[in-house]
Amino acid sequence: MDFLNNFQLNSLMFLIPSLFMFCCGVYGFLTRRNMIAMLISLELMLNAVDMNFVVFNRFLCPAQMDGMFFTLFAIAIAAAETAVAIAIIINAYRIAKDIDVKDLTKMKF
Amino acid sequence: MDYSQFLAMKQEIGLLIVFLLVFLYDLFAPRYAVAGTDKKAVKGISMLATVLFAVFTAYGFCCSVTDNAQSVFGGMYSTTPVVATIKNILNIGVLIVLIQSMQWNASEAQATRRAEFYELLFITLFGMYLMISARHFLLFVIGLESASLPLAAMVAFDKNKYESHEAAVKYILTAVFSSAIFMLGLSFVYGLAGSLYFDKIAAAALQDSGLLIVAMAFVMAGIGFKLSLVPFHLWTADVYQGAPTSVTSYLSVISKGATAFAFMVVMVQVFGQFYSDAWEWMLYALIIATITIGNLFAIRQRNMKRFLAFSSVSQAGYIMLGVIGANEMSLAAMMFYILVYIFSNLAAFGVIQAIENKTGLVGMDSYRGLHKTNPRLAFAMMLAMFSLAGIPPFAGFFSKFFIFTGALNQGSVAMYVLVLIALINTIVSLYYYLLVVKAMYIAPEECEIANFKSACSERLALVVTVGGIILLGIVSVVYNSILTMTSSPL
Amino acid sequence: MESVGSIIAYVVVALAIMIFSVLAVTTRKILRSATFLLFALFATAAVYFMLGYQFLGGVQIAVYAGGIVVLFVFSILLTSHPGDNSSKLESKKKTVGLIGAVAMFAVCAWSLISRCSVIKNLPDLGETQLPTMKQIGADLMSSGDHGYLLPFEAISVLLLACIIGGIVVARKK
Amino acid sequence: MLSNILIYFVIVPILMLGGLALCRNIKQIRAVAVAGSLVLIGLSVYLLVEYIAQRGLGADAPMLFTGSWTWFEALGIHLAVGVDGVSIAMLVLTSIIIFAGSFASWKIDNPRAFFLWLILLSTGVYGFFISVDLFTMFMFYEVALIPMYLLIGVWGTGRKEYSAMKLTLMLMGGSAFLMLGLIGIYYNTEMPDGSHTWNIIEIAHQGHIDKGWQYFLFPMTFVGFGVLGAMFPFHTWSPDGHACAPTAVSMLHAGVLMKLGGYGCFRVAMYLMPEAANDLAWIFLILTGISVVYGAFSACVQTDLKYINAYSSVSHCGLVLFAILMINTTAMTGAVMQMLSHGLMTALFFALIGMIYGRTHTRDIRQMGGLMKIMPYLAVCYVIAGFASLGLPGLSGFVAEMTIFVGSFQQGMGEYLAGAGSLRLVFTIVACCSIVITAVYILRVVGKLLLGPVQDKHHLELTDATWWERLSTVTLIVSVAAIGCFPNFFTGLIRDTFSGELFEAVKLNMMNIF
Amino acid sequence: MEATLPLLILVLPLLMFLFLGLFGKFMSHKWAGIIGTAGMGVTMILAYYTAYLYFFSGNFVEDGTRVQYIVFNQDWLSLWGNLVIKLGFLLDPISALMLVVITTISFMVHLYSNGYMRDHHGVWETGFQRFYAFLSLFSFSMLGLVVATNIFQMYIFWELVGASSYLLIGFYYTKPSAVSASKKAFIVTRFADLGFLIGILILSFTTGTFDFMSLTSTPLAGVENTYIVDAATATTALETGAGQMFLGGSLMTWALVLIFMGGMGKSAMMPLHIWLPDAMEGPTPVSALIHAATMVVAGVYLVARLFPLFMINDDLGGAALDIVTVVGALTAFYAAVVACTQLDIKRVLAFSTISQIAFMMVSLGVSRPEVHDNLGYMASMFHLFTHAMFKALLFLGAGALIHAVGSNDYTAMHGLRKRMPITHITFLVGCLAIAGIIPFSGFFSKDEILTACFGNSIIAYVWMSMVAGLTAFYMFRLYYLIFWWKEHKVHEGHHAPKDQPWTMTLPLVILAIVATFAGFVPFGDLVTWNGHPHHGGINWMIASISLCVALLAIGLATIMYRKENPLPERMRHLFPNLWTWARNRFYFDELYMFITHKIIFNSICKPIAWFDRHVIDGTMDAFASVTNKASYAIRGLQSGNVQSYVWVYLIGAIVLGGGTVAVIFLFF
Repeated sequence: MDFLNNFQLNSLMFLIPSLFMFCCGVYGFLTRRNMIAMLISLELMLNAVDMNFVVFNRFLCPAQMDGMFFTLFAIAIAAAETAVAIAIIINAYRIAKDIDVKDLTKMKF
Repeated sequence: MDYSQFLAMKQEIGLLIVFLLVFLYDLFAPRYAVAGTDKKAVKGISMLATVLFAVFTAYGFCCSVTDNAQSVFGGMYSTTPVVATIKNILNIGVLIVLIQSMQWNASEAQATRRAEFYELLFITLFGMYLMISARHFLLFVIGLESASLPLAAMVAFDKNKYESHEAAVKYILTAVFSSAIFMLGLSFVYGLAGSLYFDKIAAAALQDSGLLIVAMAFVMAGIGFKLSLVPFHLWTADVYQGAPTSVTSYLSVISKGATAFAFMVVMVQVFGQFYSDAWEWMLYALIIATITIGNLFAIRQRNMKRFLAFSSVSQAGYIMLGVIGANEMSLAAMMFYILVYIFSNLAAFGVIQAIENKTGLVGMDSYRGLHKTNPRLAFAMMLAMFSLAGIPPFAGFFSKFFIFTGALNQGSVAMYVLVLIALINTIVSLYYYLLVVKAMYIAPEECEIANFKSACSERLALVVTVGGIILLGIVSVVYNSILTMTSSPL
Repeated sequence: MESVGSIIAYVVVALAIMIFSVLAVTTRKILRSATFLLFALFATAAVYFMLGYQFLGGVQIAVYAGGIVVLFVFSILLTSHPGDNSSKLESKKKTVGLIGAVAMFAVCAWSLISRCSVIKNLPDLGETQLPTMKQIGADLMSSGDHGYLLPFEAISVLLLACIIGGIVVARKK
Repeated sequence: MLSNILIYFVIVPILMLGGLALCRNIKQIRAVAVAGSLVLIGLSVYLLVEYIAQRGLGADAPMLFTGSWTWFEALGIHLAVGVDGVSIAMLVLTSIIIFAGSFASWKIDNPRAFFLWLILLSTGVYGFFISVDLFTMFMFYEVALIPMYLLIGVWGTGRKEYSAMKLTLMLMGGSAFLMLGLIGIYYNTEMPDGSHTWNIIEIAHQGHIDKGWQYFLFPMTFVGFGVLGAMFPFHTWSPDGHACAPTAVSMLHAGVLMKLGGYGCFRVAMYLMPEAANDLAWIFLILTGISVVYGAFSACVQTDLKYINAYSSVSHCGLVLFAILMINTTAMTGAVMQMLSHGLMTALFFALIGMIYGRTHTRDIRQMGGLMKIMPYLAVCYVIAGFASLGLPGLSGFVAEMTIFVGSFQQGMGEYLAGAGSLRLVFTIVACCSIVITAVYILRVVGKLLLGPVQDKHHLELTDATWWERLSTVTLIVSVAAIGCFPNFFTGLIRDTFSGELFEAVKLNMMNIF
Repeated sequence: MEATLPLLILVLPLLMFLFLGLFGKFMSHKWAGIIGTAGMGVTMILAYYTAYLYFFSGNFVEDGTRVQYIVFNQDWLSLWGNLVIKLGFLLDPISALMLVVITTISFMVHLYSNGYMRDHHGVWETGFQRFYAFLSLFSFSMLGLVVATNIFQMYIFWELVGASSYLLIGFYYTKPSAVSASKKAFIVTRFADLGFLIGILILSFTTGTFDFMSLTSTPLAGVENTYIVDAATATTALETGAGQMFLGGSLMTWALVLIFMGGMGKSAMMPLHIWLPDAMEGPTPVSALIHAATMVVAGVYLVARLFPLFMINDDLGGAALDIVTVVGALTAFYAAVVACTQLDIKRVLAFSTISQIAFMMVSLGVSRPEVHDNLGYMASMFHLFTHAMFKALLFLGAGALIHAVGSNDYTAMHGLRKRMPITHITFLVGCLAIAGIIPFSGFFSKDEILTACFGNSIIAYVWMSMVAGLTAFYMFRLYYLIFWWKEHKVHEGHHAPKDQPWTMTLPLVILAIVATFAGFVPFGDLVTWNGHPHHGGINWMIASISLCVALLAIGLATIMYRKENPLPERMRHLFPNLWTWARNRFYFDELYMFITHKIIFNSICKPIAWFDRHVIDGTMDAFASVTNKASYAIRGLQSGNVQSYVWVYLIGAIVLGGGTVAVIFLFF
């Protein structure tokens, strides 16, 4: 039980999962073809960032609450982003009758 | 709580008042006075917004003359003569954009969202103000998002055009992705420095580390996205092409100009201290890539808007030369460059818009022989191209020369190499700018664009921009006064 | 030394974050994807609670889980028919995505690990030092150092803009 | 500001631009062009007389009529003007060619636009020659370049789009190097008070440029200007560009614009960075030496009249740069004489080619012949131009070439006997050989084009020169002959520059290195 | 002496040129001819007067020496240091002599052309005014050349005579052969002038002066207006210059040889002679003036002008003078042999001219102070004088024949002695003079040349005597073929050949008289290398030998050519190769054709032009096409797919960050 006895939560233990989450988001964004799925991936990324801020705030500089407030605002921003993005995607869906990102490649080169 | 601190934000407050007036007019004026295509409706809202903004612009100039540097909200927001100047420069650009867009706004397609165009535009401008004045990353992010999210909606404004929606989707997806990356970088910075205030980060005396550089790279990527620096530029062409031309011109000059300044502030005030000049080397690589790749893409374009998109990518690289110089002189040169770039690019977009409104044509091939049918438009376009290419005696030459002079102030060999690469790239850019001139003046074919009389507003905008192109450089007062401003601290 | 409970809690939360993230981006059913996102968000909220930011955790659940995910679900239902599976991914695309994600992870993780100053144990704080609701409220309305009045006002403008933008885009006519 | 006569060299063309914009018909346009160019000739002659008078009264400043008005204060940029004999010679040359060019384009299409661009071009040229501030100089330099694109592209013939683009891009490529060089010069000047300056006179007198930097900046500026001076291997814009350009543009371009290159090479590159010039001269001596014979040999086998003349320009302008690199008073005086001579002579050539082309609609010498019989006036003028080109005494070419050869030979032989290498000597002799090759291609053209039986029966119906064509050519021929017959007047004017105080300072540097 | 008079000599022809050139076409042919001739007549009188003053007034003799006198000397172009090109008028024995010769022949030609330049019906040639203008231009240039005070002035007028020669050879510009002949003449002489120019450059470098009087260092004092030479300076300069070596020869030798190269070109010395026979495409009076009497002797004049330098060079062991001798001797023989086989009457005369000029060259080449006090120099000038007279006579006679018959080919002539008696007699006089039969002028001058040769070396003497014999032979071959043999029938509608109008016969008669008696001019008193009168009579021993040789040759010619007989044919079969080679002028033209066309045009010019178009221009175009290709190649970056955009973005950010980290950690 030494391991358990010496176990201490450190920042890396939270940073790595959050980073993992971010990278999952990246993967999803790069591979999903459904635009809403891409948005979902983006939410993962933003969420990971929020978590980063909180973790840094709590572990490294708990005296001030910059990180927490950033996260607070970032959540609001994320909501706004999602709203606008979904509006645009639904709009595009109305025009293209499709939600596959692959079909949105009329303009290129 | 000291609400009097809001009084320091004269320009933001003024802008919000303009926004609110338009908003309220939109809300409470009778529907027929805003929507529809009859003259009154068309004129009402556009004139109101434009005139109000013109008044506001004038007011902004008055502020900048009288105001001193001020830092409020615990150092979160700061305004200085330099900052006021760049805001004024942006205001001028926005005013021209507004005048140019009047004709488009009068069109039937715009009937139901005339006011929203102005409202969104003012809010994005507000966001840019915040970006420029922010001295705390939270405010900066809010500004950045305000400057880009409503823009996505504006890009999608053209209901009837498929490209508009495709562009909007591309824009919003990449923009959010970019802001995620940007905020990840910020989180690392926060983790290292423990604060989000610019001055505190700079004062944190951080140890050199890979994390810091990676964070810097992400921050650069996030801002570079809005500036369309290569390789963060790929959205640019599609969005510029798809968006309504008024929005494109707004994106290409105002958004770019504001971000360039903000970028400079972030780099100089926050990262300037770290690693002595790591950020300069990163920017160095970005500049070379931006100028070169932007040029290479621009060569092949046949759509005027797409063509100008790549041209503006390459121009962003030149603007960045002012950042990398990192001294007063290059700061002034950069601001001057932005001003001149606003005029030159808006002249080009003014012509494109005039023609597009009339005929719907945006292909370079449609411009063949334009000087026979519409000599004045062709002439304005040619001057714009010359100015963008940096041909004297037009303003573009001066701005380019000054920005190179500023960049070389350091005197390091690397800078000479960079400027040489940039200069060689001006040859390539000259080539494609001349392609437009060639199409208009040299191509022997009959022009598919018949002679037409452009609207008053369009002509007014063109006169202003062409006047600017001719005079801005020669009349040295402009540059000299900008330089006077920049000799005070940021 | 941590209590066994907190260790278990940590392990569960960390695993949940990772597993649900992976599932959210790999499942072929879009609605499930949204659900896994919801779980991942809950796990994140759990982290916030663990670290003592109850208010933030509450906001996370309310805004994300209650607002955004519902928005997703609505839009999914609007744009796709239930039971639709997204087609299987081409391996090339998968590889490209993996390269991007792994590179990102490698670079960031390496720089995090190599930077010792970021790796710190949880500082032991008294109850008083954790942000209370009151303090949060005061800071939000403060205009001084570390006061967030200005961002608070600014984001209101942003939200207004997004409302206008969303309406303009989504409006039929 | 307006009390300085030099400013009027820029103001008058700008007024002309305004006048052209107001013109209603072709007659008014012609009137503006002719009146303006007459005023310019008058101004140049007045300036010449005044200059000589002032020198006669003992004015010994390196430049006279100087004036300097702050423009961009923080960057130290001034609108600084001043002239010495060389600039005056160039101004006179420009005025004459613009005058002749106006008449040569009497019947051009769309005259308003044509003259607008032409005058803009000449504004640039005048501005360049009067400036002593590197920035303004460079600005005017580029002002002079860009109208070429439209002038060739719109009014040209043949592969005009390609040629116009090539010419513009290559010249602008040169000016890219130039811009870097000029900014570099600015930053490496060190005035007594520690500031930098763009002013040529000040740099030459006080702001000594660090030698290490000179090695970088000299090639930059020399190549930059050298491209316009058609230095091998950057000359290829010249044949295509000239071949496609309309008459007056070819005249102005070969006659004046290419001189900007030579003038710049000496006024900026050589003047400001004598040490590097001295050490690196060998590279450019080889290139320009090659230019001289290479252009001449290439001209021997061309069949298009304009190509022949363009290659001949490569050869002659190569000689200009070659002579400048000799770094001695005589050769450099010769270089300026060669600029004058080549400017007038080649303008005459291009005017005549344009006139012949306007009648026969071909420039291929294989399709023409016996024109002497059909259009004796033009043919005789052509022969005179040819004689000037191959250096017949009494015409300008001889004077210039002989001055150059004597100067170069003295320098080269002196160096050789002093054991300082035989490069200058060898290349002088190589350059001398060009007089034979020049004779070959000139006489080949004269023989095929003008003499012999009439090739094409249709040509028999063609008419001889009209009055405006005669006026244009006579102006040039008289100038060519004037230089050829009274060279001492011109060399005396020019020599001041190379033997004056400024040049002495430069030479002093040179001797130290030797 | 007033400067006005000599100045007029120069200016008058120039004015005539400008006047006739600019306004000629507004006046009638007749008046153009009259004005031109009158102008030249006045010039001639002025020249005579000047020469008279110089030789006989006694003003120009100091201590028994004829001085060099500079009438005026105007700065024209200042070059390096003291190197100034001046335009001036130098009066000394040889320039005075040349003034006389040039104006005389020129006047005769002007007069003669009034008749020659119209056809049998009296219709004037087109371009008659132009012809007179060019003649005046030539006269001006040639006069300027001979009175040059410095070598650069000489070079200037040297070029001008070349140009006027070009214009006159190409007078019939619609005739392709005339055009190419004129071109050839100009280019070959230009090539030679290149040598001349470099020679001048070397000479002026070593001596620091262009001035003849400084160069030749003949110090004279006391005479008003005389150029006072700093002999010491010049001599020092010469000696230092002579001592400096360059590529195996002293600078001075190089200079003199190169200058002589210029002379070779103008005077048609082998191997630069090829232009002269072709130059006969010009009108015959032009041949008489330029290509027989005046311009072609400019080379001889040049060597004579610089003769003191050559002497110094010889003293210092330089080879310049020997080179002159060898080139002259070879040319004399070569030309004489070729002349024996030519068909074209003017070509025979042309080769004869080459041969005779070579005589003068040899004469200068063998001239040494120790050999009869530079008799060769005097003989050379003497021969120049007499040759000018009799060769002009021969050419004008030939012109009359050609004009009468309408062909250059003497097979078309035959038996004209009765139909054209005046021409016959005068031509015969010319032949006798050139053959060196006593008492005709050629006898005296040729005798002195041979004496000079004899004094120098026996080989030169024998060689030149042989050439003299050949001269007599081919001249009489020509004479018999033209005037004897059986007359051709006159075809219907053709005019029978007859003597020409007085404008043409008068010059013949005058020149015949001069050619007969010119030998009695006391040349030794007038023209010598140092201005001292030269005393020495005819060397009768040598004179009688050469007379015998000449008579033998004439006899042989009489046997072979007096009547149509198979003898020439047999001779020809005796030496078939020699004959073919000689007939084809030893294939010099073909050799030059090969060099110019195959080597210079095809192997230098064309490759260079190709190189320019394809390599240099290709490189520039390659920049453009590479840019375009690169632009095309990277277009995939902008694939239109937002995911690929983001991927690029992501990788860009990672590389930017990770790359910088890697670079910093690895290298710093």
